[in-house]
Amino acid sequence: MAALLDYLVNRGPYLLFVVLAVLGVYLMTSHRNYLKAMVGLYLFQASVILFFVAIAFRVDSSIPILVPGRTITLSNPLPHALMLTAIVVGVATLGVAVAILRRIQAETGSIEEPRHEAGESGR
Amino acid sequence: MIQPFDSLMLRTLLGPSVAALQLFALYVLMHGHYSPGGGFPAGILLAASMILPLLVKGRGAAWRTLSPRGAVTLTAAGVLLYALVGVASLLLGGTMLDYSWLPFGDDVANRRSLGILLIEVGVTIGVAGAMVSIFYSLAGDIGQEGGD
Amino acid sequence: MTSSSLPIVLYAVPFLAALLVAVVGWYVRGSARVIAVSAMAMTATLAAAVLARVMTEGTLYTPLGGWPPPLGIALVVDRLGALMVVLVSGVASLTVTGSLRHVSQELPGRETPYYSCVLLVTAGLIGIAVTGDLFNLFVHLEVASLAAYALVAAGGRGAPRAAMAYLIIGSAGASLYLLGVGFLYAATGTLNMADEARLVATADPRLVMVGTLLIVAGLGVKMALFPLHAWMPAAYQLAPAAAASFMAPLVTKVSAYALIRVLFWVHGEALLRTGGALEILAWAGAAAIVAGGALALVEADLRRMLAYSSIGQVGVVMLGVGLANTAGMTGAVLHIASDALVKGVLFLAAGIALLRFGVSRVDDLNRLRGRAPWTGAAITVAGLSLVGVPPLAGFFGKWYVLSGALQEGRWMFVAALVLGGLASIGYVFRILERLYFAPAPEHSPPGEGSWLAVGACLVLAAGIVLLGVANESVVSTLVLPALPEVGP
Amino acid sequence: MILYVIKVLVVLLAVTALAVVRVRDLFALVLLLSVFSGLFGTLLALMGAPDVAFTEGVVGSSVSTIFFMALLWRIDPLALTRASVPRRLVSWIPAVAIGALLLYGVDALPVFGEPTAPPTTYLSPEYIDRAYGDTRTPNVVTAILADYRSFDTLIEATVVLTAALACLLVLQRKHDPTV
Repeated sequence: MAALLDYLVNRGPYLLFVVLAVLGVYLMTSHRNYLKAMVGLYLFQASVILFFVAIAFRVDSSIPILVPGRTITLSNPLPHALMLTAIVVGVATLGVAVAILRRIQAETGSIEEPRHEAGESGR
Repeated sequence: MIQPFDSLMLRTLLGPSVAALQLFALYVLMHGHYSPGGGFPAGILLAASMILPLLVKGRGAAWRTLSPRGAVTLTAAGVLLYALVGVASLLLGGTMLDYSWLPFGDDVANRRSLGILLIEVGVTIGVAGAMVSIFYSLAGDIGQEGGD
Repeated sequence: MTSSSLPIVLYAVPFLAALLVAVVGWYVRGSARVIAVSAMAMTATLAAAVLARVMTEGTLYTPLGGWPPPLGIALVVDRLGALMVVLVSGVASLTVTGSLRHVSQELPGRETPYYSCVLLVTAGLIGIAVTGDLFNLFVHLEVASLAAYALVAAGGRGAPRAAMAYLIIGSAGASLYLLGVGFLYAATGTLNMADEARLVATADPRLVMVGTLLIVAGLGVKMALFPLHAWMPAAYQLAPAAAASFMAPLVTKVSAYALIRVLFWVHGEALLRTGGALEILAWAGAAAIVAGGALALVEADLRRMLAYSSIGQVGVVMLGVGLANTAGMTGAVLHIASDALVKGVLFLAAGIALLRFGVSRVDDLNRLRGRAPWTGAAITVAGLSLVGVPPLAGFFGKWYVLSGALQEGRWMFVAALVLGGLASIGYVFRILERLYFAPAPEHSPPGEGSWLAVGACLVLAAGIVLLGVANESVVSTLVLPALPEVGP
Repeated sequence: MILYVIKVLVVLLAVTALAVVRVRDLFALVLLLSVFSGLFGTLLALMGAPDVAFTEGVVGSSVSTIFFMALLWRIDPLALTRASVPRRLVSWIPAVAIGALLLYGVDALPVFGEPTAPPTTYLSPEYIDRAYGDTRTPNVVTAILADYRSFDTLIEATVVLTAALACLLVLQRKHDPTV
């Protein structure tokens, strides 16, 4: 029991990553409301960001900005740069989703999936 | 559709707030070399300074300054600036996006530093335009704009 | 390996054209379509030049930003990549040219964002084919996908919902891919594909395996591999006809190619066998062949039926990849090409049927009977290729995959291929029956669709015939040297 | 010390995420998301990623909150139809499958903060050593983002352009015949 607790505490951020990914995927698939599904996507993307930043972290280091005259190890900057890109991509996805949701809203007055599978009747 | 909320206080404070936001955006952009920041947050701040007039003065006034099409054109122009920096270094003899071939003085590292600033400016403009056009699409019916 | 800036020029043409359209398209009437078509033609020419260079000089290599990889990003075009860019740019330029009239009919006043998005999808797909960096592949994938979501959502009633489902599932797929790249990065510390291939043998096998499975799942979503295909039928049914005829042949195929590239170039076959990823792919492919065929058989809507058919054909490709022997891989590559051509013809023809004759259901195709002989001929060629009638291209793709399955003695896979073939006979003959044997109604409009659309259909159909007839020399000169090293 | 704060934040974030899943009022959902994003940004900053934290803060607690709120303007935030029970149960299958795969992978990772993992030993020191000499940019993340991997960033800016184009492509005019 103590060993398990120790394991959980020592891998905290990694486990949070798994929890966020599971909840994100569940929200995306289980809800008929598109807003809720988008929130699920946000949680999933947050889990990816957390994963990359967590593998870049070193206990003995500082933020990756060089300061003249200070010789301390820095945490790995590459995943940070990748995640900046990923966050922006996420925002752009949200932007497209918002434009599409506005039109769904204008057409149907709600932002939920229809009761029956769309498209059987065609255009 | 967003209705303008008319108030003396808002109208008076609009100008200074916009100026402060843009100044802060400029700071975040320029200081990206030294501290957290850079093109993307600066673009968001710049977009905020463009969205504020929409909220205070209403859609008509904001669209006269920057139409929905203008916002998309602005985005494309920002990305084009970035791409052209890359193409320029290709044409000047290097590979794509190799800033050391840009004609900015003798020191290679300084050339790269200026190249970074230039592309960050492109990102800022691009992100600002995109955020404004997404906000426009939320705030009103942009489909009603005139012909092509 | 030869260092060359040709690959980046190839990428830059559609990319810069997309930006140019977004800047000037609003202000100069008609400029969007002129820029788009000429950029497409230029891209196709450059792609042919890249293929020629790669054939004579071997793999082309472009470090970007002046930094040698793994520090920076490099484009790497090998033979298979060169084949892929030729396919993408060729099919894209034909379908875009062919659907010019459809766009002005379906999306009046929205041509500028439409063509800009089309060029961005093209640039993204080419980027996927030429990049040598795992994270860069993700960014290209997202450009292509985001523009694709927007193109689908531009359709009529119902399309925004289809696009929203596509967006949520597609973004989840992209995030899964990115997570897979994260695990590979955690195992090796690099993102460059060649570097990764070098380091992966000594890395922690469990991290590599989890990363691989996540990448398979992510790209599986993007290529609509059964059972991850839920986004696709509605998206291609409800998208504007022009957008569907441009996207349907290419988007799923390029994702399939990306998976081949990551699996075989980065991981190497030996590693894959132990991870079980290939076995999963083969079974998913076999299931996709049967399920796609069965769903297409009972579908009433023409474009939805074609989308289900695509799910089956992607299954054939993935079955070939999963077998991982020379015959299977040859079949997979050939089938990517042949199905891109076939779906190009069929979706363009579906666009003509919809916009010229008002036909969206298979049962109404008799309105075309006697009125559109050339469109009908193109549909016939593509349909017969889908069934697998020799000497058309579709026959050889399936034949190679089938012989790959026979070599391994995998009778379940052989049975799946046979069942899929029977289903395709069923649904293709449903189309042909309406087209040639059902009585035509009195009042349908006379005459063909726009000559551009019909011409593009016929050129693509000629491509199907040519690829089939010349298949032996295509395989020996282009495909076999391009294959990664696999078993016998 | 910093590890303790990280552990507390991890627990808080997990609780907030659970609340996000459970909540049925959409306004409350968006506000909770804003809270989540603020906590998440703090966690990222503590894990040595101020750049990511800054951007996440700007995006999560302002941009996406504003977008979601603007969407909620026009609809009833309480009109959330619940999916059927079978569908909710089935939805756990992919979630749990992915979770199991990730747990299996996470178990193979070195302990959190371990300085000998390949990502920390292979490329990272090289970037840190040469960034200032190469680019005169002390912020190594900016140097990587805008120079070493600037092609990524170019495409990233294009992704943003795609979002802007989508706004004009998706929303059609009132008199459009295809409506």
